[in-house]
Amino acid sequence: MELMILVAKVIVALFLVALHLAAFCTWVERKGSALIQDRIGANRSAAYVQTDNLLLKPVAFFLRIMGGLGVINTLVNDAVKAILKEDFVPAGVPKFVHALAPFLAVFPIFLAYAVVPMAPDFEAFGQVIRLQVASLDAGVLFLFAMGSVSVYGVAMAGWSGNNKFSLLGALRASAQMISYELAMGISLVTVILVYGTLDLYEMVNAQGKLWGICYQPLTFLILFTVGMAETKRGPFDLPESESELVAGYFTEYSGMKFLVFWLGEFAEIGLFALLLTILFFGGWNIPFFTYPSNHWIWAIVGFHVLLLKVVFFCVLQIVIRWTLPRFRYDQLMDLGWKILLPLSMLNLVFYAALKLSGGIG
Amino acid sequence: MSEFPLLSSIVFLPLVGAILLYLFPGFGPRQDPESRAVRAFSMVVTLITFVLSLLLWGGFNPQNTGYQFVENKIWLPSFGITYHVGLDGISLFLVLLTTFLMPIVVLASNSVEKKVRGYLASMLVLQSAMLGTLVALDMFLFYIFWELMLAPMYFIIGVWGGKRRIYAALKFVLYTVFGSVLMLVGIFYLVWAYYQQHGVVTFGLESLARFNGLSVQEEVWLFAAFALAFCIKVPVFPFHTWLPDAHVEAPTGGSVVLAGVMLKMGLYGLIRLAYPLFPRAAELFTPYLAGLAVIGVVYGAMVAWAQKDIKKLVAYSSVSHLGYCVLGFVAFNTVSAAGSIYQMLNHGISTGALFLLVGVLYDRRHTREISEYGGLAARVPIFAFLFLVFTLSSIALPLTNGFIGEFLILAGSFQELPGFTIVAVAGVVLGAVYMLTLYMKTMYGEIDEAKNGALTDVSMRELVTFAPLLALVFIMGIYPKPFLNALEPTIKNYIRVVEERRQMLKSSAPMRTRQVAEDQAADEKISSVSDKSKTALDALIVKRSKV
Amino acid sequence: MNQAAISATIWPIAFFPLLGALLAYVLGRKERDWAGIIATAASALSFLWVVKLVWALPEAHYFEDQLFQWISLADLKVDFTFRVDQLSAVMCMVVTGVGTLIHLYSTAYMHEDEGRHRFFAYLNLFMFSMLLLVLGGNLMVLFIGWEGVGLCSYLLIGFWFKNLAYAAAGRKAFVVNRIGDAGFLLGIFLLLHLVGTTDFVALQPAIMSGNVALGTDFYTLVALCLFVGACGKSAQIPLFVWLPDAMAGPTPVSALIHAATMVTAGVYMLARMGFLFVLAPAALAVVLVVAVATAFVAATTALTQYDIKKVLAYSTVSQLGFMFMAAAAGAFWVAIFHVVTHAFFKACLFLGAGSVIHGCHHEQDMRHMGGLYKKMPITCITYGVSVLAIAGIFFFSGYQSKHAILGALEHWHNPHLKEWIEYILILVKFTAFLTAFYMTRSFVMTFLGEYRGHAHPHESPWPMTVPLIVLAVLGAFGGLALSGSLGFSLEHYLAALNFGAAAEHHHESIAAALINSWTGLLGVGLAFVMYTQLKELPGMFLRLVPPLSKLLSGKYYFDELYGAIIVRPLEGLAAFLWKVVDQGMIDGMVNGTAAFVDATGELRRITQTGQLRYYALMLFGATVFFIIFYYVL
Amino acid sequence: MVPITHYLILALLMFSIGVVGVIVRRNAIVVFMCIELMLNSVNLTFVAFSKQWGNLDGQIAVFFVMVVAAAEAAIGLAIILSVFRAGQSIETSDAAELKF
Amino acid sequence: MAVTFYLMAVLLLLSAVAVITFKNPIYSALALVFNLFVVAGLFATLDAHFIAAVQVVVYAGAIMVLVMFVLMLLSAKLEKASPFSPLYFGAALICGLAFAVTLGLEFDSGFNSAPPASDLQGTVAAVGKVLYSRYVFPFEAASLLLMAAIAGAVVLARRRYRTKEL
Repeated sequence: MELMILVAKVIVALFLVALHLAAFCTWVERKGSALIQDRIGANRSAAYVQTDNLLLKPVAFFLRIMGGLGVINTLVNDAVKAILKEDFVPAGVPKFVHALAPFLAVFPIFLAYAVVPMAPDFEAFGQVIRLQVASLDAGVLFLFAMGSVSVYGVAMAGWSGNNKFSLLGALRASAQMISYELAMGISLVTVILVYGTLDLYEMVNAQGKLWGICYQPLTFLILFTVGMAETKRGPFDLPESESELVAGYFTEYSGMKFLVFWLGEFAEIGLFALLLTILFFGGWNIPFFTYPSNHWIWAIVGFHVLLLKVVFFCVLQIVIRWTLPRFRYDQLMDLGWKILLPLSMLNLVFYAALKLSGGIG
Repeated sequence: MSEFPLLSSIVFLPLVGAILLYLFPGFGPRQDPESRAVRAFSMVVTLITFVLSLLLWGGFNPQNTGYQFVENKIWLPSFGITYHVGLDGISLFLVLLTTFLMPIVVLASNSVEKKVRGYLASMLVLQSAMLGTLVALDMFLFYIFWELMLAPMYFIIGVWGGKRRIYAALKFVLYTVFGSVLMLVGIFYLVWAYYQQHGVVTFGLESLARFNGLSVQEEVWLFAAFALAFCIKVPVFPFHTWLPDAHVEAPTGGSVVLAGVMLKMGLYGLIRLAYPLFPRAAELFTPYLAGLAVIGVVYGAMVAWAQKDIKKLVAYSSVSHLGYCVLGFVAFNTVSAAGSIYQMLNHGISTGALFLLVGVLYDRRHTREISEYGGLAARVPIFAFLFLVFTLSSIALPLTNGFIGEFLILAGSFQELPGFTIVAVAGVVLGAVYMLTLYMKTMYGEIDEAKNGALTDVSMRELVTFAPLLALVFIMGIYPKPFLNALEPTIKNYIRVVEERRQMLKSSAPMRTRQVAEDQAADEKISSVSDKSKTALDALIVKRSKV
Repeated sequence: MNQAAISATIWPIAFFPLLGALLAYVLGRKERDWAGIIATAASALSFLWVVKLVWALPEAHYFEDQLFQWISLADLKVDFTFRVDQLSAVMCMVVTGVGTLIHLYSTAYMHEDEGRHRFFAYLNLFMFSMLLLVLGGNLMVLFIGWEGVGLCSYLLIGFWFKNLAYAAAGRKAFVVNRIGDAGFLLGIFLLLHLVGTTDFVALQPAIMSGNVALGTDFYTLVALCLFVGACGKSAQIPLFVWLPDAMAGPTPVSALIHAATMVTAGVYMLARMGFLFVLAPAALAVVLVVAVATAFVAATTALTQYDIKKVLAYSTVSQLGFMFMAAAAGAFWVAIFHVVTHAFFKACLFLGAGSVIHGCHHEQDMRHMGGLYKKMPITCITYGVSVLAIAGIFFFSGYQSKHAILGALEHWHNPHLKEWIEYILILVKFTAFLTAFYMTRSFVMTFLGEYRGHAHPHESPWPMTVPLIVLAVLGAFGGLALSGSLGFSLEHYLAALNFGAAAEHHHESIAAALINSWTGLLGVGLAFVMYTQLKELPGMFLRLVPPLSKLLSGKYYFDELYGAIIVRPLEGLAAFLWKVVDQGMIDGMVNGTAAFVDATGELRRITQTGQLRYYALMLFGATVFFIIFYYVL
Repeated sequence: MVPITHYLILALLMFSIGVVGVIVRRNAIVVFMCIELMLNSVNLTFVAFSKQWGNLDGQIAVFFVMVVAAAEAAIGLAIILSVFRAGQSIETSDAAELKF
Repeated sequence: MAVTFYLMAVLLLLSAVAVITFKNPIYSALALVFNLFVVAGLFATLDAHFIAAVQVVVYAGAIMVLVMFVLMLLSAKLEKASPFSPLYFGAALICGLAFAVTLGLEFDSGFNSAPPASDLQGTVAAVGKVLYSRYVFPFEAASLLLMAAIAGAVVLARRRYRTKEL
């Protein structure tokens, strides 16, 4: 029974949330960018699906709609293409590392999903179930650890490409991630300080009355910015800046391995959205509404409320990505070291003082 | 205690001066400020120090046999270390000698051409260290100043010295440090022993000098450790070979300070520390010290005779003269001890002046070989006159200062150690031999026009340098009374105290024996507990030395 | 000195020459001729002051002038005191009187010398020191003068310092004197140690009262120590070698310092400390032996010398021996008597020699002289008178003093040497004969016969001849004047010097006196005959016994002997100590230690590979080793 | 429950491996990493003992070890970089001269 | 529980050996990262959760990233392969074995009498409490150390513009 529940949790976290989020993000990326750039975007796949079978007609219609919206393209075409494509490995690279890198890039991200609570506790099968794969009491720390570990994939990918572009990309990536990790760590400490717990579930519960964003907007801003940088996206995509480094650290990747990077990146977007939601936007909480019981219905409701918020943040990130121009590298570093780090420190001191004076908590 | 800290201001004024010297505005970041300004400033500092030290003499009460101008401040209380300074008749004159010589040294620094600022700063630091050593009444303070003397001297020899300056500087430092490290061990042992008995950690000289818990054997070892440090500094006969090298290589001012003051520190240490602390051991060591001193007298004179380098000759003459001083002190008699201190002053003046004279020659001819000179008396009569006077002072002609010191030493020590004294009297003859030989070979004979024809006589500045020394030679030779009057009560009291302590220690059994036995028992207990204590690892653990 | 003290102003006596020395040097640098005038004036003033004091000196009293306390420490107290008693008075008279004459003489003698301001400054400084010596109220002040005269002697011998040999002679004089001084110092220490004072007034009763329960051995020891000092100063065997060399100085210096005054300081000191010496008969016996030996050796050496000053120098040494003989016999007044007469005639002789040298353009070899009586009559006559005086011919002063010496020796009552005194007397008489002989020889060679030189001798100017005449007169009649014949008896004047040994005094007839001076007459006559008539005879004598002649002309090879057994071994030892002991052994050990550390450092440097992993291995290996050692073994 | 001895022996083995690595390897960075191995083995013993004796001091020690390791990494790597810049090598055997 | 430990132990040792045997330092670094994760796991088995997390964050997340960074920065230029030195290898092996065996035996016998493991939980709160009370001074010192390290690293690694290298 226990095992069953665990497997179910994993399925929910990994497939229902992570993969779906990744897929959704991909779609938004494709179609949304087209929208932003005032072009049509992917709309050809399944656009001409016709069937004579009446029974299948609605399906075909649905497929056409989906194709027109670019969903088919994103979900099927790209995947099939990637899977079928030759797995090209450049000459003279350490094959093992080359193969390992994408998975190392993705693995911590998905692992991180394990500690994120997705819904309010509910009763089923005669016990209270928390929709959280691993209920660590130091969940934030785990998240942080995983975030910092994900550098390895990038670094190894860049190095094993045996390509100057990829190496440079990897170097940029690792430097960037380490730099921003500092501000992230300190901001997380601020959050922990404010809520007085490391448990994400507790944090969500703490926001039952008032969302965190209301009394720690600066922390949110910092974490949001850092999150963008950690995902190496948006204006922070120096490691893969196509105009300079072809494709940065995954220049030498193609096919399935490329897809895995792709997936990981979007999973990371989702993860950050999830994190921000949980830390600042009350998780599954709805303003002025308290879940009346721990019936499983309410869990489903809560789950979807959460997802809604997460989707909003995913879209927000993608919109920013397609809106803002890329930083210069020194600007990137300046922002990390000279603005965000001191700012987060001051922020920490401020909240610590507040806490000491009894202003919060 | 609340009055003006005269002694501290004298000690630290030169140090402050040295620091200020480095704040002197220069021309550009790295250049020396104009050397005249630097010299003038140093001159002012040393002169103020001298004037202040004259105040010391003025305020000194010779009838008070204790320490005067005492300042006692807690410094490092957890180690019982205090900033304790004071002055008695013995140190008074050595302080005066130091402050008196320094303006002269500064005045003679004109021959230093490179890095004048550094040179003078070193000199000022050196002065502070020497003065500090002379007035320190805390063993730790004493040791700090004692070691502080080395660094500036090292630089003075090593930077502004002659051709083999590095060798000489290194030799000087290694020699001296070798001795003083042993002394440091001795100090710590003494403090430890004191702590064992009284349960108080103190480095205070006055407390330790009343400590009576040492066995004779301990005293002997400690005395040996102290005496070695001091004997090297003096230097007493077999430890003297650093001296000629250091003197020859040092610049003129360095030699003057070295001979004038630093050598005295050794004997001063013997007087201030070794004898009062270990009176029984001192008595046991007296024949050896006296023997070495007498050997030093004769040996130094003989070797000086054989020298071909003027400075080396004067350096060896220092060995001989300091031999007298040591003899006078170890004879331990009011007359001889006073003579010994008097002779230290004399030696500072006359040998200092001789080094200055050699410096004058060296500035002009850049050689110190005796054979390079000859017949100078005809060319530079005033120089020859000065040289003659200081030579005579050095060989103790009556009515010069040298005679008083030498006479007192010999007359006094004759009463205690007649045998040694008779040998030492031979030094009187030998002194005349080597000094007059030097004088003859440099000043008399036909002048070599090619070499020395262009020599100029002493300049006005040099004359001003020598004038005070010249005056003192005669003042101290003709009317030594003010000096001796100030010295006498202190020395009488000093000798009385040491003798009484010696008697007291001899009559009482060492009180620490019980303690020592307990320690030994404890040690044995520890060693029997562990089976593995017989291993080499155990040997690594430094065992508490068993007495 | 159980006499009464009278306070008086004595210091100007010494002060005038000191001031003169300073002025002569300072002003003389500007104008050379002033130096001589100033110095002579200073000396003359000093002399006048002495005369004034001596005139006023009552019998059995002494003048005292306590200037200041020189050294005062614990029980060691030394006052800077001047005293004028009869002994000092006599010495002062001689020093300042003869000194003034010689100053006067020098103004002419040195008038061409560039450095005469120095010369006169030194000369006055010497006067100052000598006066300190004789005026000093205790041994310490005496010692100041004692060393001071040594210094001035050194400076004046090396006056012509451009000649390194002269300078070396000065150094030799100083060093040999210093050896004596060392002995003197030891004597002072002994006295200080056992009696506690060096003041003569306090010392004499302390010693003579016998309160110092130390016995004869102590007196002997002190006396011998002091005598060593006297030997050095007064050129007695074995320390006499410096005096002949001292002739390197200008001749007036020889006259003043090395004949009339300084060399007699030893005799003065003996007389001063006579109360001590009479208690130490053994020491007196030593003094006698040394004195006789010195007198004889010097006299024989003088026989073969050709340098006129050397002859005089050896004669001085010999005469000093005579003085010490008197002292040894306990007849201190006799010694002083001879000091005085000797000062007269020897100064005259030296000045005469100086006049000759001056006249012959610095020729000193008698073989290049001769026949000067025509050219320099005054010099010749004064010299001749002095020769007769020194030869001891009756009524010249030398006779009086020498006769007194012989008389004193005949009354030798010292338990030591009692059985030898007869033979000693014979030797002394023979020496007296030799004295007459060689002095006549020098006179004859210089003034008689034909001129053998190449210069153009001329009589000296008046400042030189006047002192000669004065001194010759004194030399001729001084002895008689002092011996009581004219109402003034030096013996009575110096009665304080009679320490129980009352010398028998008897007036003698002229005939007896002439007979008594037979040794002198014989010597003079023999020499006169030999060097004027039988000119081959001296050479024949010398050829008869070649070793003897060689020994004599080689001056008994004292210099060579000292060189071989003392100076050169010491030089060698010095070089050995420096090169071998100091540089080789001591410094060798020090540098050896350094080299050893260096070498072992080099050795261990091999292990310092700079390889990190090597260090790590060593570190770890050692750790493992100790762990195994600790846990396993 | 696993006995503490096993943790200790594990740490010991890891430490030995680290030491061997330090000795055998010449690449400065690898040496550095071997040192990290050793540090970690010690950390392991700290934590093991902490658990054994119910005392958090061991974990605190680990914390400080990590701080030191971090500082060491920063400085050590900077040194390695400058060594490399000077000698174009990070072989420890090439840096045996102590000066460049 | 025991199985986890032994599994981890084997992984730990294997990765440790890998660190010192891989020729390519990048592989060594990767092996070390893995090793560090295993150590973190071992910490977790000892209920030191906070330390485990910090182990990952600091060691794996920061230190090793730095190492990798430097390795990658230099790797292009690191062509020289270290020649194998059997002497050092042998000596080191012997020493290592002796060390391990001796101390292992000693540990084996030495800690049998150790008390049973406590139920100490190394939670953030527990560690924090100790850290900020008893160890607050060392903690501050550690911060100073880090500060110095940062400054030192910057100074050391900065390219020298002023003094041109000779």
